[in-house]
Amino acid sequence: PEKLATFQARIDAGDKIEPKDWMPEGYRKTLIRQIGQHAHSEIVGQLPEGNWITRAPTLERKAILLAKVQDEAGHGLYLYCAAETLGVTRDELTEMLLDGRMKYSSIFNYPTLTWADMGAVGWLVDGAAIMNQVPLQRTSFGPYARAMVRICKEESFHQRQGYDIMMKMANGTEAQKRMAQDALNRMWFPSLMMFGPSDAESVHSEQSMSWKIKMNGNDELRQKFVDQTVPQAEYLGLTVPDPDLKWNETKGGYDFTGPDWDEFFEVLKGNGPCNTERLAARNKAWDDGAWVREGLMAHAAKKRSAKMAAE
Amino acid sequence: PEKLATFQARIDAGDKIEPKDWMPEGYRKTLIRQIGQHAHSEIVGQLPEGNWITRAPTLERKAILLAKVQDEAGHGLYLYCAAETLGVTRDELTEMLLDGRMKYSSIFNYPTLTWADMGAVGWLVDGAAIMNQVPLQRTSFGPYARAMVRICKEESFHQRQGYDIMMKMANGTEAQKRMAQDALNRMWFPSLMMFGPSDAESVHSEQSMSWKIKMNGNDELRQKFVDQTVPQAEYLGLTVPDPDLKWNETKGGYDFTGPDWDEFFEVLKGNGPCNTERLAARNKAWDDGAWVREGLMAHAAKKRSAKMAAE
Amino acid sequence: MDPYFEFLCRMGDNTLILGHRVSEWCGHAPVIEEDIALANTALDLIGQTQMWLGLAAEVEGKGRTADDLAMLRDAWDFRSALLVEQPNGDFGQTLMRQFLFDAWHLEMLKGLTQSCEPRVAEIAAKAVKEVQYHVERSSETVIGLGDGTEVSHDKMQAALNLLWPFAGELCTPDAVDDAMHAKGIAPDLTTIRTAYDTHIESVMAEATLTIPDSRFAHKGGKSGFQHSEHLGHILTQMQWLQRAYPGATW
Amino acid sequence: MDPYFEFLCRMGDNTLILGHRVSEWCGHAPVIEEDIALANTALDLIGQTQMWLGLAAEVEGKGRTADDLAMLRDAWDFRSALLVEQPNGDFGQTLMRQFLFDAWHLEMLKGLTQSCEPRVAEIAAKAVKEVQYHVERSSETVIGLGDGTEVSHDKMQAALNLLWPFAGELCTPDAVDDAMHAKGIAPDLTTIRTAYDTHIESVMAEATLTIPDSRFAHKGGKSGFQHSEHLGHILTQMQWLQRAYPGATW
Repeated sequence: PEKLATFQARIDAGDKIEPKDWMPEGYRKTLIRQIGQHAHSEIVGQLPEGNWITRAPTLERKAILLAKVQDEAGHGLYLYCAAETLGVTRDELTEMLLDGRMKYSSIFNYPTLTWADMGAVGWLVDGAAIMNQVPLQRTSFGPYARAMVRICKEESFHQRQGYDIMMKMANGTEAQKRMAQDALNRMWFPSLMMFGPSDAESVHSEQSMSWKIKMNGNDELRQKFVDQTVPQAEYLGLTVPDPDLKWNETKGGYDFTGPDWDEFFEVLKGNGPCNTERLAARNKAWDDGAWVREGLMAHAAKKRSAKMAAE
Repeated sequence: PEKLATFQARIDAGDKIEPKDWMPEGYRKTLIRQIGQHAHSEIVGQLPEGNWITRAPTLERKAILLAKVQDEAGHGLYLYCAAETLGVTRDELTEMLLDGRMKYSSIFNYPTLTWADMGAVGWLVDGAAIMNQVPLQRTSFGPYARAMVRICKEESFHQRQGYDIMMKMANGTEAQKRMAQDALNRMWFPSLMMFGPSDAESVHSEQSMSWKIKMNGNDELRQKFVDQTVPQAEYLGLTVPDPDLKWNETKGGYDFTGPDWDEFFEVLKGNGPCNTERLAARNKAWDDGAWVREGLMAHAAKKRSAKMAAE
Repeated sequence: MDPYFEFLCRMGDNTLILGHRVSEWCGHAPVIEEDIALANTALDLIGQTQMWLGLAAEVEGKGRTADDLAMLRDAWDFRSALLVEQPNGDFGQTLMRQFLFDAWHLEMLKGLTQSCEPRVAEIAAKAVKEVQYHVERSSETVIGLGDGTEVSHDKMQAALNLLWPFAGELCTPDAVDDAMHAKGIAPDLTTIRTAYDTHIESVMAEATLTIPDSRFAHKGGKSGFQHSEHLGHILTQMQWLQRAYPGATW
Repeated sequence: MDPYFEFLCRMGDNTLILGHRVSEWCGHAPVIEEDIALANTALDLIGQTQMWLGLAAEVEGKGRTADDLAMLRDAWDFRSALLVEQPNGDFGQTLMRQFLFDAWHLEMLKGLTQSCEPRVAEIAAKAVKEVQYHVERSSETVIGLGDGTEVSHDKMQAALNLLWPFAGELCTPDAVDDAMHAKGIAPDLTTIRTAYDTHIESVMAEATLTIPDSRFAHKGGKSGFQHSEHLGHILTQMQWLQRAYPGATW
């Protein structure tokens, strides 16, 4: 309990906790879950965008999308490394993803159906992610905070690229405009879900806030996202698919319809449009890759022993 | 030897040999090889055309192509049945195809690269096949001759459909004309190969002729094919890719360049453009289907024993 | 949005997309008899597509043809159910998908033979004979493989588990279905569901397969709101030539 | 037929098609590091495509762009070698294909840095650095898997057997190659073949893999006479959007 008080005092003072520092088990567990889920989200998040790489409309767009998906894999890698400092291996985390014990962001259980989705994912999904992640650059756990700094920089680049795609579509042919609107129609509510359930119903929140693992309330961030995004949609000439959306002068923000939380919980339960496919794809990649990982390890072992014999 | 003389006399008299009749081992073996290869050709022949079913340009063309490929599987089935009357099972023949002991027509080792190939396959490949097969309706082995009657009827229907595709292409846009010419350029010499090497170099021919398993010489049929096909190409406004092609008044037929027999023998050896893929596709179909065949057999056995128990 | 046009697109897009999927098997089936049967099923479905989309194009009255609808719409304008868009998987999965569709298709077509629209009734009368045969074959195969070896049983159970959440969409009425029923063009989907459930239950019982204990049903295919990612890939193949050579005659 | 244009298309189509193939792996590699590396390779190849096809379009002088060449030619106008069109297969097959290509690509680009055409030399100088890295990676992986477990060794040997007949086309000169060499634009392919063979032999020896005892080489890709059936399927995906929405800006 004394240790605990010192620990909390350090956090309150804005110190960073480093891997070798003492930390409560709950702090460690919560962080492993949170960082792990975040890492898994980056990895699974390759799939919906990867779906359009081979169909990108120009060489330039193909290159940009490839670079983006590559960045996502890179983010996954940093985050697994950050999680590993807490005493869990990447393989352990991976297995928990693959057998469903750990989750990833529910947004990646939605399909990408047109090229405009590549715009909408960048604009809305990365937009929402940044909104969640920017405060985490100040999170109390050092490796996580540092990973977030790097990730946020790249994510905001991705978001601008996504918005640029939307601009081209919204200023394009009739079909392109329709495509852009259709993407917004499908992605809007799932993006709002990315902030999680209303604070009232959110578990773990209070403790996480005091540990500075979670920096803001879900509703607060969701409001901020809506306030930022609606004018962007207007600028694109697109209509946010919420007839009740309107500016509220008093609160200085928009009133808006919340997402369908039943749908959200169905997606969490595995009933999203693409849960099965996403997990199947990752499981297949892992299973099909087993001989590769084993082969490369065997070769590395041979080289090590040859080197030792030579010394 | 007496039996042999009677046998040959029956053949010379135009009798049909039936499965239960006595026949020389060589006759049986040659027929198994020939009918088996023919059956395999129908089965493997599904693949190059199957390659374009999902890309057929109209619903009508898709339906016609599906019907054609279905007919080919049907031909394979009759022919395996005809071969089975000679005391070999379909599974034995299939295994010999799959491990390379038995061949199929070398033409199916060429790729289908544009929609015009669906026309050219029908026009040239089915055309050459018919030229080979029409005389076989009079072959000495009853089940084979009867299978040929049915097959030839359908093949000539396919050939007309193929020619119809070529007509549409040749009378179509510039791109379609170019597509049609490109298909003829690629398919012409492989079609000439379908009649086999020059008679001078052909093995087994003489015995097969006297047994009426083979009815005509390779060169004779090839000449007939060229004489029939060149005017059809002219009618389409296409150029046969043979600069030395010209009408020879004296012989009443065309002089033409023979195919590249080195290429032919490479294809037979397995070095055609698609040999590996075709065999891999058939092997995969067979291997992947094992559990299905076993499952259905197990179910049939359960039903039989349930029925017996009930009786 | 004209619900009658929507409805006809649903019928035709289902047969088009399923026909495409089934045709992917050509030359790759476990035995020749199955190659023939699958090609035959695909052929029937494409033939039905010509009738449904042909009527849809007429009803729309914008001078489009069945081929235009098949070859020149993008994914969002398709009205195929999610079930028929699902990949073939192994042979068992293909046949399970086929049975789950055929059983619905049969009941639907039976109902449509009573349509107040004579053209609809006529198409249904023609199609129902073919589909009667499809469902016989697919149910026999599901039973044979379900009640076959342990391996085949497990594969069929996995296929059922995978595809079950896509079956519900076919029988869940929405505004279009309600409008069609109200006008006497199409039967009541809730009635169809009863017959469908009974049929599925009896076949699965014989196949010794367990229907998942969930009524959760994916949606978004027949409304067009949210198709599967698969549909777009199907279209890249299916529409290639028409897109690459616009206006050509084939 | 302008051999210079043909030659530039060969360079650009090889990188385009191989880049496409490699990009199919995104999100499906055996470990994250490989996901990153494969995406990086694809990215380099697409970047090189922009340069080669950009120059090809300029040389052609018909107002086409690199994107037009990539997105609006049909298969017969492509000049990619058969090797790069081959399917990914498993990870080992993909890396074997990559190594067989990279080893040629490196020698070719080294030669092209000496081109009398400054634009060609410039592109080659840029690309050669990237490809130096590609070949390091692919040869290391081929060695690691060839000399790994028995399973990985057998898979790599199967991959080599499968792909070997497609390697020869890269080094077999034809009229276009001869013209390019004569003009001092490109190196002599027979010289490249010597360096290529040496490189392949040393890597395969280290990988404990046996090079098939046959010099048989498929041809028809780089001449465009007879591509593989795979190319057409690649194009249905790659060109989909440009074909479906002609003239749109993305």
